[in-house]
Amino acid sequence: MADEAGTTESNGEGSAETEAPKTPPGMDLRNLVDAEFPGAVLEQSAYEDREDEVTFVLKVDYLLRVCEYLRNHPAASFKILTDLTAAHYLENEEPFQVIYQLVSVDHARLLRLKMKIRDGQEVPSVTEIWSSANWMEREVYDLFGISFAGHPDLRRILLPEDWGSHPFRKDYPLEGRGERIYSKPTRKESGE
Amino acid sequence: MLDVESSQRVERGPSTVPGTEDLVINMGPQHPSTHGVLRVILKMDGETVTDVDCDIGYLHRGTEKIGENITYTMFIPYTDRLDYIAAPSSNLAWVQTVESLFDWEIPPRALFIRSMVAELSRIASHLLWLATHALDIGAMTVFLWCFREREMVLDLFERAFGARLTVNAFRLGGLFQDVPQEFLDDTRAFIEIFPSRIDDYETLLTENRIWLQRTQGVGVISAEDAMDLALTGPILRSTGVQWDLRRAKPYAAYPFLDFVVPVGENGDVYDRYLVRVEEMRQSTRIIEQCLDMLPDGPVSCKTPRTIKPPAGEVYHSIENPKGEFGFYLVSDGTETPYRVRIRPPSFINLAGLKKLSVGGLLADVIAIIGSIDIVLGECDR
Amino acid sequence: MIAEIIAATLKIVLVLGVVSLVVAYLTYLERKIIGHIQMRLGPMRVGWHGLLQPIADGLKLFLKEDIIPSRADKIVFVIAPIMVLVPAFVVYSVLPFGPNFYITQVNVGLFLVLAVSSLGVFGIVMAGWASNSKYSLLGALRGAAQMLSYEIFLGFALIGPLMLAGSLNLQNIVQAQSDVWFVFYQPLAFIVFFIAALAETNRVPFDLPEAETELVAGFHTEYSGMKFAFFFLAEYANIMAVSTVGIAVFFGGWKGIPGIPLPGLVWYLLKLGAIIFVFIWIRATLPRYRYDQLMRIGWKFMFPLVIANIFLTGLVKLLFL
Amino acid sequence: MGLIDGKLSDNFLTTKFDSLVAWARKSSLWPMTFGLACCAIEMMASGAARYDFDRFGVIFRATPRQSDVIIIAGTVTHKMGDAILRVYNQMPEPRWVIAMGNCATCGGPYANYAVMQGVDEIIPVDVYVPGCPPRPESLMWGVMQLQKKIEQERFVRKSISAA
Amino acid sequence: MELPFFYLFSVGIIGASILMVTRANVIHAALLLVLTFFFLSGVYVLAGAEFLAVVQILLYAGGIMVLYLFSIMLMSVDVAVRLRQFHRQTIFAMATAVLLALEIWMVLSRGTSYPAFKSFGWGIGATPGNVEALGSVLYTQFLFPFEVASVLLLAAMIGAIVLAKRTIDR
Repeated sequence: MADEAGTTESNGEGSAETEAPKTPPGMDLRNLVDAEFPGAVLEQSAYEDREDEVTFVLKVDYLLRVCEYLRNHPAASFKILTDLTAAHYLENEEPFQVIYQLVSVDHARLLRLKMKIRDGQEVPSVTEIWSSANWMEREVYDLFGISFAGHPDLRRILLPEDWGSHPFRKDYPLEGRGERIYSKPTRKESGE
Repeated sequence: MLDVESSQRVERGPSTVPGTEDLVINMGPQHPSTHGVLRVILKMDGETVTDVDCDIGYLHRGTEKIGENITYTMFIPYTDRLDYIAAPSSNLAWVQTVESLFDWEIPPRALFIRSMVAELSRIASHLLWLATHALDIGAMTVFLWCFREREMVLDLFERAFGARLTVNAFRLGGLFQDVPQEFLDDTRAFIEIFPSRIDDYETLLTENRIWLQRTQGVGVISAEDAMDLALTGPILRSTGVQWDLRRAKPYAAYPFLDFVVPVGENGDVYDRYLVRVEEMRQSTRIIEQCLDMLPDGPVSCKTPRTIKPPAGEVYHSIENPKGEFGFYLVSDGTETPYRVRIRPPSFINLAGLKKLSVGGLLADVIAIIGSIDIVLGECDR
Repeated sequence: MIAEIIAATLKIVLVLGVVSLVVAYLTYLERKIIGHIQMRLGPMRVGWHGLLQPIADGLKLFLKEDIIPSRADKIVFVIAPIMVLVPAFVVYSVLPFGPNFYITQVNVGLFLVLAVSSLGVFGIVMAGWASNSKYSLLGALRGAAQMLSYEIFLGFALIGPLMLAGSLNLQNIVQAQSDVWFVFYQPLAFIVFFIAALAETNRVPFDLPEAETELVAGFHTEYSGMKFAFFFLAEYANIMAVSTVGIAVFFGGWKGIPGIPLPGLVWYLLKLGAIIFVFIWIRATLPRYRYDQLMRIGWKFMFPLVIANIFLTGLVKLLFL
Repeated sequence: MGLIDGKLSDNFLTTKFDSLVAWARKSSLWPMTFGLACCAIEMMASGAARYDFDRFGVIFRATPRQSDVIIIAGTVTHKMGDAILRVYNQMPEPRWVIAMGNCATCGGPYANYAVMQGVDEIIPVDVYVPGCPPRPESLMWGVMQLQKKIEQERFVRKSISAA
Repeated sequence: MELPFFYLFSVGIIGASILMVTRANVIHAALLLVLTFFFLSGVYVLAGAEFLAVVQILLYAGGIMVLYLFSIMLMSVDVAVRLRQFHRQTIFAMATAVLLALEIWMVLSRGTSYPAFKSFGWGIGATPGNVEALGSVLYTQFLFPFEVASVLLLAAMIGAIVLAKRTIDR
């Protein structure tokens, strides 16, 4: 399914390139990143060539450097990490995508960064760059089971500590009734 | 309520020497001023807060997962129950996100009604915020006055959409049906009364010495820190950053409307209060303009019977009363979304609580939680 | 001798009975007045206009299960509500309600009132500590600090009028105001007295020990049923007592405005009603102070004020009287 | 009072006493402020000026020790279940439960892994109030139903099944 | 009429004091101390010193003891309960007790004829509990000791503030 999504997107982009000579949106940022970190951006796309939907697929190794660069470079100035989430594409070779949604208040523009990772692969934490990533990475860890290396406090956030599984994976059933039988309250958090 | 460990000995550090150590206080998940089922664990030295940890998820209802299993239209009522205090705003975010996958032309009448209802919901939300915030600080009468006006807004919703709270206001492609003329008349009557009612609240609070002492200089955050924490909405604006998605990325009828984005200076609880009160006044202005400019015509464009958007992914966010409320939506070309991600303003704003409240007093934490204006439905999803 | 004892007992029973009933109806009055200020009706269904509401509340609380938390200090937990209620009622033994309507007269009357009412704080501290809950403990700590401090201002505020009256006997103080009420001679003292009275009785804006939105119910969080009713009764009994002291010292007690022939008791009740209305009105209007602000107001503003007031009164008395 | 609870037979005195007790209890129902989700907002509206629960003698208490009825207003998740049970156990007898809204009644629209399908899985419910969320009028109806139920309760008399 | 009350109060004082020193729980001990003050003020009332009785309750019970409780509550009572209560100071304690008993016996046997008592103006005794008389004696005959005590207390207060302030600044 995800492949479908991916291919249609890149197809759309490709057709736009061949039919019209205009540059695809986000080229300025792409050039900016490419100049500093060649090879960091694996793919570039935008839904229906919209300025606000520009998406870079990054190489995992480059994530921290690119993020810091995009945050501090005056031409980009993505001061806000407004959203951090993940998606699970069960059939893909790299089934998980971690998605970073950046906002630049100075330039009033959006940028989406994306990483494709294998199951069990660790992702570097961006909490050092944007504090807001703290809770959102915890949430992704909680619901998808993706670990973030270097996160200061990687615990479950929404589900109880003893849940044991990651419900937002596509192989997890929606109605999981009976999976977690109601148990007596645990008191480990009270320090007793 | 009683915290979960309420009948336990006061917790001490591992030391066996009698002395004054940090006191661990556990507020919630059912505490009168955590606004729902938030649990806050405070470490305190006397009355001073030294560490804050939030335990959320007590209202985690798996809405995103549900969204991946039902159709685009069926998901609209679930968005009501995210930010249930301003349900039409959540509806608007969802329908606009789905519509952005298509190239539909939404009729202008629908756009104006959407903006108008979204502003009404902003007023309803801010009223509830003001009511509970004032109640937390101990001003009881403001609570009941705000609810009086909130009831008027809810009556308007009921007149237009048939429900008070979870209104299910919009449909993909426009509205379900046109709003009745009485709704428009009543709205006009409401916005004529409402500014004077805001004055009433301000009489009780804005220059009240106790209110000033409780809110000024409390929970201060700088613009830089606020952006670092991705705080949005009135909290970000109270630090002086003029970032309002209605302006920055205009949607619905906002490009045609004239309004001011109020900003604060100090980024404290009091500035957040002022920003929100001013936003209520601006909302009144917007509604008035919408009523004046409301065009005639259809309220919905032609939409296919089954909504099957092309494959692709979009992120669309709007200015919810609480901050940036958005959806990241992946469509795989079928009738159900592949991935629905809700960008929750309360969740992300609440993450800033620690930064805002460490070093303050217990009573300050209460005021700060109130000033963040969280709603757990959308925080936990 | 025996006749005296019987008479005294009758007086005590009468005063206590009336006070308990009035106190119970104070809760009704509070709900009604706040209701109307907030544009609603308050109790309406239980009896005519909800008049039986306090009785239903009391009866229900009396029949409620009485929980003693398993980890509480049982003896102290049980004694605490009694320690709050008893001082609240003992105070009435020396308060003047009318020219001949009082239980007894003591020549250190006002002093006794202060001493006994200062004991109420023990109940709060004991309750908070014995409940073994953090909210209760914090409420108790706040209560102890607050009541201890404000007791001082309350006492000092009364010294000015006392210097004018030249007696500690409450009946004598009332008699001393035959011409002019002391509130006109001692406005500063009255303001401080009233603020301190609000704090002493844990009323808004100083209701920190039981701040509902911060500490759930403060020191009485763990109390249920009858024991909770004791705290509730004591709070309102204290309000009435402190109002009565205020009336006696600043508003001429049971003395009326000359020319209007009404019995002393009626005058007293009229003044009491007015003061209690202000108490409730304040509750409906003002937000709550923060703990450190409360202390700052007390020690940095009110304390110098009362000292200055005493000094001034002494000076005026020395020079002109 | 434990000595005579439910031991006496029906006669003029006991019936009058029981009805007095029932009157006191139904006239002074203090709910605990237990808002969980959307329904909590309607519950707050019920306490506010237009609907004014205080008319029935209903005032919200913050601590379970001093409340008679717990209104479960909103979705109960498994994570919250522990806390609800604890709060319920802290309430003194006699205590009642109102399940407000579809979520507390049966899970409502949230049939999934995180949500308990009705609060009656963990605590006994006296009155179910339907709606999503129920209007304040509905909640008021629920409180009145509970009052009717309390009217029929027996205090010192033997229960019907025992008699 | 007064005698039974006197015995009641005396037994109360002794009983509460013994209980107080034997309690392991500091809070209980503090509360028993308050009870002792109560009985003591009862004795004062019987002796005609109403003013003193009221002061006893107002200052000791209502003021100082609340502060005691306040500071005790901030500490770990649980730990203190487990500490060893009786120390090996029996001989020292016994000696002190004997000395004290001797002193009391001397006072009681000599009565008011003891020279030290003569220097006090016993004129107050004529009108027991009279605040005015107490005040005038305090501000005339005993003005100097009274002022010395005031200055001492002031110095102590300032010292306490300085000490507390230093720990905060640090």
